[in-house]
Amino acid sequence: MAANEKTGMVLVSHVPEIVAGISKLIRQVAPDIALTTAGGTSDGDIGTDATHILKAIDENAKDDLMVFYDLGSAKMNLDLVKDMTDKTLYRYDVAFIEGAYTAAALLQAGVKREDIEPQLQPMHLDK
Amino acid sequence: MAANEKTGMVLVSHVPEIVAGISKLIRQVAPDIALTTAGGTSDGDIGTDATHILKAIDENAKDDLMVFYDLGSAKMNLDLVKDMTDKTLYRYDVAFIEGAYTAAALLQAGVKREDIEPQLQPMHLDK
Amino acid sequence: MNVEQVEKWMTLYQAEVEKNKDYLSQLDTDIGDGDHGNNMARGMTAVADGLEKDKPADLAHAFQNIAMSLISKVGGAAGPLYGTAFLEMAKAAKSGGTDIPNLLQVAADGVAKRGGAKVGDKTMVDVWEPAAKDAQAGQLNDANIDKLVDATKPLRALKGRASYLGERSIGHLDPGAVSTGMLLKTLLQATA
Amino acid sequence: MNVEQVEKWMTLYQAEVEKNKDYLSQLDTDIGDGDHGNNMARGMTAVADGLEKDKPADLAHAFQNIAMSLISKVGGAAGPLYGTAFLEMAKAAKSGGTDIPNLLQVAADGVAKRGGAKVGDKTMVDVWEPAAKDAQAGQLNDANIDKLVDATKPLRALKGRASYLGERSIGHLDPGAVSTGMLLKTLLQATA
Ligand SMILES: Nc1ncnc2c1ncn2[C@@H]1O[C@H](COP(=O)(O)OP(=O)(O)O)[C@@H](O)[C@H]1O
Ligand SMILES: Nc1ncnc2c1ncn2[C@@H]1O[C@H](COP(=O)(O)OP(=O)(O)O)[C@@H](O)[C@H]1O
Ligand SMILES: [Mg+2]
Ligand SMILES: [Mg+2]
Ligand SMILES: [Mg+2]
Ligand SMILES: [Mg+2]
Repeated sequence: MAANEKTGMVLVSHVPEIVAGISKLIRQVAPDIALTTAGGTSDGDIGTDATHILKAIDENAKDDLMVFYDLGSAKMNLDLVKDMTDKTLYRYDVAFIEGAYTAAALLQAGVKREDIEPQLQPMHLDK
Repeated sequence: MAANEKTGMVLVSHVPEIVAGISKLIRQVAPDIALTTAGGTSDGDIGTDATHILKAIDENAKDDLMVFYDLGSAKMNLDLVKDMTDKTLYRYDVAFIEGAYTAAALLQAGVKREDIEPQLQPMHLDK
Repeated sequence: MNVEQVEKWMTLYQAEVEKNKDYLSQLDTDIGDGDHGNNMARGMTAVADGLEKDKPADLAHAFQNIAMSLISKVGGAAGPLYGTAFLEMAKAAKSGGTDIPNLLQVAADGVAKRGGAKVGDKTMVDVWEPAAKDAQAGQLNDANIDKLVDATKPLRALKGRASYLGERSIGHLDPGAVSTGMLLKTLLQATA
Repeated sequence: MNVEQVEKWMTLYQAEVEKNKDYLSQLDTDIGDGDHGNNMARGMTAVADGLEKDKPADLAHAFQNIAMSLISKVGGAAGPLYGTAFLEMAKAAKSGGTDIPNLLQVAADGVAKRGGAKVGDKTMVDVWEPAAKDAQAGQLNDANIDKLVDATKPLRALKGRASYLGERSIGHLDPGAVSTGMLLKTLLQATA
């Protein structure tokens, strides 16, 4: 099973440890996917900012990105960032860890983004 | 607003960084609640085990505990641990970070467990 | 509005935020994560630095400059919200719409769109939207601004961190509404 | 079954797991997190140490001792699952039900209950439950065990990590089914 070659993943959290930890969880089942993270602010504080998110987007090897996040301010920053990048961002308002884990396992199995999305549907949350 | 005096919270994850990070997120809004965690196995590897979970339960100052976890094996260990402790465990099959954050904010505001549960309902996931 | 007025506005607002930093963070402690004062102070320091470093040639550039500082330095929901407000004002200024009522209206609409909040959700939108209307009616003054800010107190939050508290959010001022009130009052002073 | 047989069983199983550690982890890499062989090897080392340290006086104590080692050392889903199997066998042994078909049935039921899985969900339950039935019918042998293990290959996983892969889990053996097959085969050897 070769990993999805088109689509990567970006994780955005208020806390650096959270994305570092989720990356470890994900790497166990998805060693080959393009995964980058923005945890905390650019200055390393708890919070999120567009600059830090943009960096994670730029660093990702793929142009087509599934994005998962923890709380609402990350969502607003993501929407803001959409206008600042040429990459295509797909933002999922779903359970953060569970959604990212599921998508990562499927990306690793070579599944297409469009075919992953139905599996994320039941994890929807108003964020 | 005084924090809930009866009920504490336990977080269980496969990865130490995940619970460390969620604790930081939670402590911002809930500095006074009884919060303990089991991240990874007793030996510090990625995974979960009943012994480590039992330790987090014992260390918690409260006897009435709301428990949140990441993946299914943690759930099985939690069920196993139920028979090994005198404390009362309430396990929530909900979005891990979002559910724990919500419950923590409400515990800090002094809300009772029974009144928190309806707010966790929409975050249910089959885990 | 002109560049000088904007610079004066930002200087006054920075001083106001600095003075009320702990108050804003305390309001946010009650129904949020307690960082709103620090977020705004950090953001306004960046705004001052940004305007210093890169003297804006015109109004659009001034707003753009401010927006980028807020977006990259506030570090909380207020960052993309205020950042969007200034981005929208930059766009309006570029197309010549530099009168205050028009600027406030595009800013208010930008904030509402960014956060998905409506008036009554107990957010800064509760101040932005009606204040823009007040400005159009020539009624934007300190008393009316205070009224809008105070009106967030009895509301139940439906957006942002305070919404997690459900009915426990009732009886507290919204921190972002308070900082928006300060922003509007210093705008009045700077353009008086 | 008696204590000596259990000790022999565990010695044989530990050797089998050790020999197949990489194979089990490879199976788990295909549809899981790749640790099943390591988990089982770590668990069985603990089981050997536990039986060494605290010589069990009777069958119930032997099972209890094994269960606690697995529960505290496997570090994956297999820990609570195999742990529960041995806890249930300990309970049965305590009340005198020491014949193998009965022990396997209580173990199988414990595993199914712990994981909430049914036969056909592509988990170790697919081996445990029918193997217990085979034992009752005097039909538990290597060939039948292999058949049960192999039957997990065409299935789509509905429980455990493999279930996240949906139809991509089809065409792979379930790692826990394979390690359960080994457990049952070494049981046959130890009690032959
Ligand atoms: N979705 C939203 N729409 C409009 N305003 C919002 C929204 N979410 C938060 N806010 C505003 O942001 C303020 C909090 O800002 P701040 O403390 O900087 O953010 P954070 O909650 O990320 O710490 C709130 O008081 C509210 O006015
Ligand atoms: N809910 C469940 N019910 C029954 N068996 C399960 C369940 N979840 C997982 N398993 C079994 O556990 C095996 C995986 O064990 P292991 O790799 O140790 O756990 P983990 O998935 O936590 O890494 C699977 O192959 C399957 O047989
Ligand atoms: Mg805040
Ligand atoms: Mg914050
Ligand atoms: Mg595994
Ligand atoms: Mg594992």
